[in-house]
Amino acid sequence: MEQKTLLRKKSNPYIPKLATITEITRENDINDLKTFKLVFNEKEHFKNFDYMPGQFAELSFFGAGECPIGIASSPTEEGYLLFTVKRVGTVSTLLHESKVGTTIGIRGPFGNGWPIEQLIGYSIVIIGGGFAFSTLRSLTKYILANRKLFKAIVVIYGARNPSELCYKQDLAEWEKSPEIHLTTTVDAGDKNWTKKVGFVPAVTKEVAPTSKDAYAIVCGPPVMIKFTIPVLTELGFANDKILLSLENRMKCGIGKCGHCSIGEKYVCTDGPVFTQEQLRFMPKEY
Amino acid sequence: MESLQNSMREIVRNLLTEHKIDLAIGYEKGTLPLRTSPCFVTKEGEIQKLVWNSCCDLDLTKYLFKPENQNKKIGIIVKGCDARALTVCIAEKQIERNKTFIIGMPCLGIIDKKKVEAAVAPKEILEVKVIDDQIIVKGKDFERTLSKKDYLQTSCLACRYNNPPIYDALVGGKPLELPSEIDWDKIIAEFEAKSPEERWAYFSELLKDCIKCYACRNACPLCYCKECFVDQTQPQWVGKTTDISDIMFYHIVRAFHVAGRCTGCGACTRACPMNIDLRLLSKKLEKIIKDRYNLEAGLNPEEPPAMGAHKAEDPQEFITEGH
Amino acid sequence: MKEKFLQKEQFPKFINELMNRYPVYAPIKKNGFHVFEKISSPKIIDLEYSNTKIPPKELFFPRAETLFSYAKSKEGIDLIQDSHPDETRVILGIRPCDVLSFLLLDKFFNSGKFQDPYYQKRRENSLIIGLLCADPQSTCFCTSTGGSPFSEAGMDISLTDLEDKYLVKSLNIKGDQLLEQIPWLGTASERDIFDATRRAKKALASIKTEIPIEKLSDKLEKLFNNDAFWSPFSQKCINCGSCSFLCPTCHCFDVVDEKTSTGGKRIRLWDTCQFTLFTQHGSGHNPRPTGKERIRQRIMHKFCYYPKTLNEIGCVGCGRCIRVCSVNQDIRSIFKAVQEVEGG
Amino acid sequence: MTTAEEHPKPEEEKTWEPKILAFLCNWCSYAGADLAGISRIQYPPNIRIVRVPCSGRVNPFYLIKSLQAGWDGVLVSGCHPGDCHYISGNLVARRRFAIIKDILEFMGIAPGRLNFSWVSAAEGEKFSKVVKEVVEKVKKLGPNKKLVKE
Repeated sequence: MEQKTLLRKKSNPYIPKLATITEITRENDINDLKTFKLVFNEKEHFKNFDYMPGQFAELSFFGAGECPIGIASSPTEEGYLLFTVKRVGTVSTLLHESKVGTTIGIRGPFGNGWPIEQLIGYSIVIIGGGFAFSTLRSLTKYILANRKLFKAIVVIYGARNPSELCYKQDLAEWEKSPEIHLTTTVDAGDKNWTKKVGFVPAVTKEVAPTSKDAYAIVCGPPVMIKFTIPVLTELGFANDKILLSLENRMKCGIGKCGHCSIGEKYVCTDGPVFTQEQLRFMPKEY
Repeated sequence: MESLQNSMREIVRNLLTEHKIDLAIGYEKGTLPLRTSPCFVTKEGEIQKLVWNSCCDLDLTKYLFKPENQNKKIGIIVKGCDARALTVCIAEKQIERNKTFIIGMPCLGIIDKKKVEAAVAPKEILEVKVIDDQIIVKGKDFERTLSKKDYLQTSCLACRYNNPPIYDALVGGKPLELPSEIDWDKIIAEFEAKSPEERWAYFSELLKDCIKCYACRNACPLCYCKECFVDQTQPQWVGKTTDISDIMFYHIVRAFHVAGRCTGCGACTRACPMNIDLRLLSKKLEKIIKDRYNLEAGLNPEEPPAMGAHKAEDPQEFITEGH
Repeated sequence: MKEKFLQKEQFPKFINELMNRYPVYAPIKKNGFHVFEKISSPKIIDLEYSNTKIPPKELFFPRAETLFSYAKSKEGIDLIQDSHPDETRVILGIRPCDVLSFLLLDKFFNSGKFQDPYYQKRRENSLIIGLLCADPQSTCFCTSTGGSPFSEAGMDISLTDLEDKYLVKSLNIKGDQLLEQIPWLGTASERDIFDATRRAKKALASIKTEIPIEKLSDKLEKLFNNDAFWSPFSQKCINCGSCSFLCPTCHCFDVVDEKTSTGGKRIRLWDTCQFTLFTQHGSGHNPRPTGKERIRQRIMHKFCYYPKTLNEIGCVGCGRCIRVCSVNQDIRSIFKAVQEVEGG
Repeated sequence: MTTAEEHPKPEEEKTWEPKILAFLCNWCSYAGADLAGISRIQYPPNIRIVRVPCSGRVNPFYLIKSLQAGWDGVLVSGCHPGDCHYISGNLVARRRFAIIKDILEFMGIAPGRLNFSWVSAAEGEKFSKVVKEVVEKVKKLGPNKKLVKE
């Protein structure tokens, strides 16, 4: 009776698709941040994995479990997915210890993602801190690939020190690009650092992006968000023009397990992107 | 009972009005027959809520660990068993003796609601009166009188400390006669005479209903760890599944963690929604500690717990010599 | 045609006929309480019961369930899904409140962007023979949550205990088809139906708890940040999981991987919002750090968030949480307090 | 104390060899095992060694987890009383071991699955004898079936 059948492409949202790590990029000096390039074992899974910037996926390390990770690649980068993972828990530690060629599982894409359609025709101010920049990288890449649809693009990206800034290659490109106004800042520089030193909220104030026809998109550690929001308000951003991405403990990713609930919302299906306006009416359980 | 209840309330009243305590933790009438519920009294006007009867089964020591009760001077109502658990917590430096005012109650045994419920099942109990040695149980279309001594908690039947070993005030004042005893040594010896297979089968059968709600842990006055081994994830020692092996793992480690500390108050058994009774194991633990190290938990707040101490001459008959 | 009767002495025969065709799950008494189990003989069924200890949600959403297994091979990893048995099963003797909990769980598991294939499959494969409730307990409050001791919603067939016999009522086509297979059942008389109606009225009248549920959701929402309101309840609670584990409508789960030398499996297990770990982030930050937030979550989820998202109260009024709580935290006291706050 | 049920079936008996996990204190028993090796003293190859800084480092979890993972027996070995590098780690270990052993045996784990010994760095000969004794004991008991997670 308990016949075992090999999985077909039946759409069971709990079953991951197999993928292989094809490249691992070390992102920082202390080596607790790595970007993994993943390729589905069956090419057709890319077709079914139709995602937008800001969405996340559940990465499986078989035998240890899953963890939700924001997708760092942009849908415009085809043939692979990027995930930047910080070594924190069991699964992320095992991912960090894996080598190129390791098989892992991917479920997704999950979550609402950044509301691209809503952003069309607006200026975009992207403010990120630390490794939370991952889905912002995806967004920036995506916007640059569809540059004509948007007005000014301002990116403010801060980290504790120069080594903690992720995606250095992309940053170097953006720095040269006339399409985008990038400001990088660090809390503490080193002897090679010639750019800004200062916290993100202060730098945002200094850069003072216009709030006219603009959306601010903020992703970073809670303390950065706490102090950046008032700056944005001061610059004239209305609460419904400030977008944030939440993180909560998550298991299923599909709104069933209950872990990530905040009030009647589930971060995994109703979020992770919320406007500051929405958050004002939600319990502070994140 | 009534006079005990009155003296208890009087003591609490004095403590509160003289500002010797900020909070008194006792019992209030439950919403169901045979139940009482913890009661938190901070004002004189609430003292009438405090009750004392033979259904005051909870071990209130647990509440001293609640975050909201830190840094408060607390008066706590304890029975003999509760006081022993409290003594262990004091000996382990988890509760500050000088911030705790211990109001000891003389205990004549607590009624086991599960036993009474089972006696009239499947009928529902709607009203219970306890008059002296009798429990009068009423339901929709029945009334039965039960003899209290047949429906006491199993832990009470073997209780040797029905007066608290430590207290700041003792209600009633004089020691009570001990209730009838269960001979646990005999029960343990009989169990040990069985084969390992039979014993393993007994525990497997007993534990297979465990739903891992951890009520036993959460009700235990000695399970005060900020992070329980169950919740540790790196590494995760205890499998979380309902596989019997994982269930056993949890209960074995929990037993180990309360070895030499467990006072047999029965809080775990009472809290278990699945009626799992692991008392045989906890009594065996008590016996192991007594036999090996001649220690008994919860009698002396100055004495370090058995597992926190060692002696050069500790028995070691189990050593493999390699002959 | 649809209303039949079954003499109690023929009950074993009835069950045997069912068992010849389907696996049958029914309440049996074990260790002093009742549970639903697959039965091996009609003799072990015990319908003289108020309700089971473990709610029958377990039949659709088991305590532990393998989502899939995997095997390691030279080529990498093979995923294997254990196929669930396709055969139809009969679940007999469920109380109306618990059947209503299935309708609630249906709404949750089968709605939204994603559906739960495991739950769905089991639901599709089950025939529900309910047992109407002639003698509700003092802790029952199903009438306040949209149910009733004689509610037949969600059942395929209902049974009413009429002392010496059962009134057997088919409620839909699945029920009709099942009863057609047992042609020897007698047709119920007007008298039987009259008796059943009398019993229903009596049962209804015996439920004393009334919870004014209208506006409960709004009132709770306003009370969310009112610490003084929640603290008497959180003070008592020891944050064990018994109320939610034994709640017929609680459906949160944890997912864990189990490793063996050759592969492993991914399992989901019942979980509860009462545990610290339920919301704790990898960083150690906990959005619901103390018992106060956690007990509030349980109440809010059932009586505020549920009505908002699914337009239903997330409770069927079975009273299990009241009976099972070791510190006698009574959910009815919470309702009462909500009313009093507003009144005062 | 053991019953027939714990014995392996005759055909299994021929091929089955017990697997024993040994937690050896770095300062004594581990060196003792080393000495046994250097001195070419023979002992059964059934043990796998985990080096621990002190027998007091052996959390009872390790013992239960070993059985759960399918090891047929466990050995904990530390310095003789009075010789502990950390003064009294071995005495702490002794109490812990006694309790967990008593609990498990009470519950039905056969005596002989859990073993404890004192072996100093100079006792290569003794180490080999201890291992022989433990292996023989566990062999008699047969494969560990209890607590093993499938």
